[in-house]
Amino acid sequence: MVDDLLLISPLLIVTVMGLVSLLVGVFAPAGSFKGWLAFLTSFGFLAALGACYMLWHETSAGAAFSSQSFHYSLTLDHFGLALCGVILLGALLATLTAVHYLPAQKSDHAEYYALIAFSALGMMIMVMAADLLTLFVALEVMSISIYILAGFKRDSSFSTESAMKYFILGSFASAILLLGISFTYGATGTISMREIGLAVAGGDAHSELALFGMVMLIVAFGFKIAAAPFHMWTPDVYEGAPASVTGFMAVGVKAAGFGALARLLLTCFGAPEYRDGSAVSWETLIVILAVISMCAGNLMALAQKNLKRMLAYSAIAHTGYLLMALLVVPASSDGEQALNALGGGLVFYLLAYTLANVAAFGVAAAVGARGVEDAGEEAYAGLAGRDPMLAFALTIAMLSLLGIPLTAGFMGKLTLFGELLSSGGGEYLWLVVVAVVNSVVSAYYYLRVVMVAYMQDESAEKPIALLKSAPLRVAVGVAAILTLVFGIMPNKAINASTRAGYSLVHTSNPATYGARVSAAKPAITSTVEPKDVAHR
Amino acid sequence: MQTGNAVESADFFTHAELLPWIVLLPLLGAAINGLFGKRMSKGAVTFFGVGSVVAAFVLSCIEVSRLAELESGALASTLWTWFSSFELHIDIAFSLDQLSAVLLLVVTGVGSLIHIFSIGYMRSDEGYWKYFSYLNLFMFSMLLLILGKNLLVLFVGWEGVGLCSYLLIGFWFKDMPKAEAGQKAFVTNRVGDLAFLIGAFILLFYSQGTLDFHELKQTAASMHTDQPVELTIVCLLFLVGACGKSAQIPLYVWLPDAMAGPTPVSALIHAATMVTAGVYLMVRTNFMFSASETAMTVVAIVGAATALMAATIALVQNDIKKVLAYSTVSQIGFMVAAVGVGGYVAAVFHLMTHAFFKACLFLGAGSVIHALHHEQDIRKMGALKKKLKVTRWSFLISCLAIAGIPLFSGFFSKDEILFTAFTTSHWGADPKMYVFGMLLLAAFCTAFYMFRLYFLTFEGEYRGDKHTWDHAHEETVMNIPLMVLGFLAAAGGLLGLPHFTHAHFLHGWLQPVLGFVKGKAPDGTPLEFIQVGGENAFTYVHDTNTELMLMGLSVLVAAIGILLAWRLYKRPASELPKAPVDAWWHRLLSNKYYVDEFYDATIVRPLRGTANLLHKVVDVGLIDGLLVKGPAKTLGKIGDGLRMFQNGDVQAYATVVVVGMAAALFFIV
Amino acid sequence: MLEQILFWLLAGGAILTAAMVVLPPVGRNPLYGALSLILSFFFISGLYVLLVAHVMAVLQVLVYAGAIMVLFIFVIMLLNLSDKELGQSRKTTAQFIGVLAVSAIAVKAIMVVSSATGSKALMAADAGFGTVDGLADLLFRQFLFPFELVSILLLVAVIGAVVLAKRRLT
Amino acid sequence: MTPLLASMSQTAIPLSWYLAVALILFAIGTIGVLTRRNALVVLMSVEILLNAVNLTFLAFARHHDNMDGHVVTFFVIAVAAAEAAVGLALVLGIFRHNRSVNVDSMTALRN
Repeated sequence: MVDDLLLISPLLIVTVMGLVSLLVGVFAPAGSFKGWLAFLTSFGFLAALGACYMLWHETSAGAAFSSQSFHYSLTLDHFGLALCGVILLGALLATLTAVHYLPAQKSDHAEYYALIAFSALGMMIMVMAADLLTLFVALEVMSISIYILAGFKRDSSFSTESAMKYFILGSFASAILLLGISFTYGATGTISMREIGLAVAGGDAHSELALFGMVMLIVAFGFKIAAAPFHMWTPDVYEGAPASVTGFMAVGVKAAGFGALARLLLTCFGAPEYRDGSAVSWETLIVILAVISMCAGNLMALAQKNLKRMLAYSAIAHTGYLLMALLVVPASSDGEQALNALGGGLVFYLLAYTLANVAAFGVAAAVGARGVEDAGEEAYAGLAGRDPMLAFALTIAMLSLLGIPLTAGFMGKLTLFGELLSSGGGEYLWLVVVAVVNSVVSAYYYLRVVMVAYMQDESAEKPIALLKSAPLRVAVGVAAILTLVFGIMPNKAINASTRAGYSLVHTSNPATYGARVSAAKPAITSTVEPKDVAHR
Repeated sequence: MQTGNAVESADFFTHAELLPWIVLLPLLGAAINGLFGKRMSKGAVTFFGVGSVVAAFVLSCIEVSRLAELESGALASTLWTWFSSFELHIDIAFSLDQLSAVLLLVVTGVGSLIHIFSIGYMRSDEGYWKYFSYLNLFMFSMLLLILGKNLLVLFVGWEGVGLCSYLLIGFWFKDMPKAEAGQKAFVTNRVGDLAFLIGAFILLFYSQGTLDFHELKQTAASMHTDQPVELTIVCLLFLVGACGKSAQIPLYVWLPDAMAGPTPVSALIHAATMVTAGVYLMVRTNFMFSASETAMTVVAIVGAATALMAATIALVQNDIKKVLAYSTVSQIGFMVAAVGVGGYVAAVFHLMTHAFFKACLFLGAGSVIHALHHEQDIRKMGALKKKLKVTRWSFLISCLAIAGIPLFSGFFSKDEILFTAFTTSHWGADPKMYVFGMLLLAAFCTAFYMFRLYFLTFEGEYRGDKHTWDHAHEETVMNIPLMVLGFLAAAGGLLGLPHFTHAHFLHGWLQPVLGFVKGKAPDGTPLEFIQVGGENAFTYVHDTNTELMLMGLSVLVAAIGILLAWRLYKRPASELPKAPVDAWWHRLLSNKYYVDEFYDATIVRPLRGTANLLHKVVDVGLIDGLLVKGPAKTLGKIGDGLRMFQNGDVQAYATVVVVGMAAALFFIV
Repeated sequence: MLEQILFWLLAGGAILTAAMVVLPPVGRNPLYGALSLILSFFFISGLYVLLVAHVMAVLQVLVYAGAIMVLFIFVIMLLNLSDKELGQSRKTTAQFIGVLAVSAIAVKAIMVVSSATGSKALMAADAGFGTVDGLADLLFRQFLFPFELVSILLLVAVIGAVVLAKRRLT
Repeated sequence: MTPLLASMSQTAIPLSWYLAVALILFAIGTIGVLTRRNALVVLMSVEILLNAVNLTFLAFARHHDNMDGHVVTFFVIAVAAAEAAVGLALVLGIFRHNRSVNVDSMTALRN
């Protein structure tokens, strides 16, 4: 039992941090402990990151859960751990951003930190979930926490409205997700992902019913990851929510949604006839969603004047790029073949995306903390003169999102597109071309922000007071520096992502996963070592 | 497949420790000035900004002399593995071979001079530190581009110089049109980069995971036999990339607009270094171009057409920098055409001499503009030879060089291009003659418009206002670079004396990279041919008589051009010929063949129109009008213009989700 | 026969009362809608009984009808909306298209499920099916982890209600 | 098990009938979400959706003779309670700002 708890230690640490925050919030006198609380929570996230790091080294890439207690519900593999790392990083930086932002917004309540912790918990479980029920509950933990965080600025009608919109559409999407789970359950008689995969691959499932469920699941996750045409909530919610929350929402929800969607599709519907069979295939659907998302996101972003709203459309465009990563992972993977093309691009791209967005929203928080958040881009005019460091970080973030070399974003795109080309035998060359053309178009709106920050003079009549916050600067600075580091020396991170991709291929393949046995017996540990993917 | 190459690479390359420092020093300078420059004195900013580049030049000289001592191979230095996973292995690595050595010396040398010139030109500017920081950042990117051992490092530099040129054009000024010029430059460049990237991806697909230039030679050889079509596609995509960076048809439109930046920047980026990056790329991958006849043909035609077109536009421009800008486009067209006819050495030679005389011309223009308080219209200049002596002489020397007057550098390099185009065995006689003819005509135009510029600026009488004239003067710190560049513009041609002298130094120097082998044809005439491509190798014949005849022809053409300009423009102000503004040809030329308008009509406006249509139809129309307000109000709503996609109605959003879901369901199930 | 009659009564009742929530005449006043919804929940719990899901039927009445709907009615009473604040219902093309798409999906789904499961009647349930024993066994063994997780979820909901609904602290 | 309940479990009603009822309920709920302007009614429509899904889960559970569906239903009820609490709190928040719970009033965020 102790072993089991060790295996979920990142989850436990985050949960405990959330509970401690709540208790401190209740018993501490108003306004006295909030700063400490943020550091305590950050420390918790750091500890959880450390736990993830240790587990990473303890886990062989192909290992399933090697103990009894939770093996039905969780899959502990490198893929899940890597995404947990990304999520925790996002949560950590979002927490630091909030330390002085919340007081400036007059919303300094201890519950903020608890909710960040709990939503991070939900996200982490989402990417580890091994059955659809756990996945659903984790998704609800995440979503409900985020709904509340979006409306955290109670005094702002924008914030409340964004929360309400997110809530209505989100709970509708949850219902669609449930219907999808239900149809999948109906087609296969089980809610364990692996058994669904076996039934689907073995032809035991009713295919129309399973396909119906599959489409519903894709729609529901498409909503969470903001894939067009299920993206409509994104701009309104991103704009209305407090900037520190939006930053976390943009990166965490996306990482969790993509992680869960990738695992779900590959484990449950990895069988060739569901994947890239003639007409019925999720690959086709993903390709369509990817193209619509990147085109719609980029086109709409061109017209935006508000940084947060622009980043929302940018998030939609990046969903399009990220969806391409799902096409990379090979349908059947036995050892060598899998090495040619893995889903490592997904993990690395999410990492790059997380860092850039945290930096960008951090700057948005600093600029908007004094209540001009809803103003347009003129609020950023002359930022370079007012605060060169923030302007520099914003520039790095924009260049990374744009995909300029020597930033992590460039390496992310390179990995992603390179993998896609080498996996499909050139089949998806056209998609890569579409994506590259889109990233060229995106230069317009990303660079405009940089230009406004550097070129224009600050508007004279409305001088904006920047938020002076050391933790925020640390968060933004760390994100910007890491963006550069992962752009200049990305090899280790890319290798780790490749390992993560490998483990996803391995654990999601019913045949290589190691038999999942009936309730009475303990699970069998699968300890297939992968070939060292890092070196040729 | 990696191991064989790796062993060979290890043998081929000699380790060089100083190489990374050549690249890193300017980066260091940029970082110091960028981070602390605001608080440092101008002297300190100058020290780091200029010193780092000069130091890089010194290091370059040391390394190039080491390279010269090597018996074979090249210098290389690997910093760290950038990227190594599944099929791909890419290092952050630099290499210095004979080709990059030429560019390295040109870039660091001319770069140093322009940095020194900038001390004077930018002295009174409040953004002094920012300027040097960007300029150093540019040098860093350019050096990455030149020294990159593989295509990806080159691409980093490639993107970097584009970004820096954007920064230098756009950040400098507080008004929007100039910023938009920067954006136009950047986006046009991005179109080229896009083609380059796609080409690199295709190449990667066939090269088994390497992008190292040394190893790509095998790829090119195998693709020549197995995938000739793909090879041609890659070459053409690289050509588009080069067109973006080197301002060739159809992507040249950004360069004249880029003149909005400070003049030393125009000299450095838009004349001497960045714009030649496309030529460098094609020469660097010469083994691929040589193996694809189609690609070569397209390259030659693009180059020659650009050379002629830009030269004709330059005939009627009145802004001193615009003339030089179109002249640059035209001269790079010469280089590209040289690549297209297989004259890689000629291309590199002209690239070098052009860097000298064009940098000198731009700096001279800068000196004039500086002296006249930012007056750029040559109609308001004249007689400046009395005030700006050093400028005048260096400008005159450069004009003679670019016009192709014997013994000046441009004469030798331009002549070699013409000679190569005339004698190449690469294609049949007819198309070859078109290329040759276009280049010759362009050479005539060049001589004419350059001397028109010279006479209007420095001779005749002064046509501007008196006050400015009284204050016009030169500065020493700006004169030194002018003198050095003027000397180089005059003497640079000695590196490549005509072939009949058998003293073409550059030819021998570049031989290890460009793979020329000297030999004799069956009938005894000396040949030179390129190895790559086996039976596709092409020759050009050395015939002293032909060479001398061509020289005579081009001197004649240049002389006529100069004399014509002299007759027309060396006159008092009242007798200057009136521009025939109503003539159709004048309108065509002064409107630059309406290319900007053409792009506006075919690309920019449709794109903007699509975006607006999306707003009007999808946003306002479909969602707001059709879906929410009911069809009756739709039409009235469309006029509202920029009301956008999202109308804030959460239930309309939900409807989109449901409709999307229905579409997906009916599509899949 | 008895089952069939029961089924039709319960199913018809559930659909009718649910429709009354959504259709304007009754649902226009949210209070009537809520009452109608409670009725619908009772009918649905009857269907649960037919499906041999007795525990769920009980929970349905206890939690849904007993707790959740009471919360709804609380809020409705608290807001005490006047007729004017209820707003006019309006027809838009969006609604029309949405209803069309929903109907299409529903028809398609019904076709799929009927072809998937046929008209074959359900087999007799095993002994122990639907009992508290069976449910508890699953909940505390196989689904222990999500069970624990749901406690976090409820905690989050409590926090959320407090954070969002209470008046300013300071 | 009482005889009455036992006789009920011998039902002769096909699975698809239950599913059809559930899907009709789901459609009704969706229409409610899409068309009703009162945020409270929209929330109630979401409850209908969840009930419809529960019905399908129980029907499938009965079909497969496998109680996983019951467990899911159990959790869905818990989740519904949580969602209702948060949703109603948000409605109160919206009412505080707008003096209305009308969906139409929530259009401050738009392009």
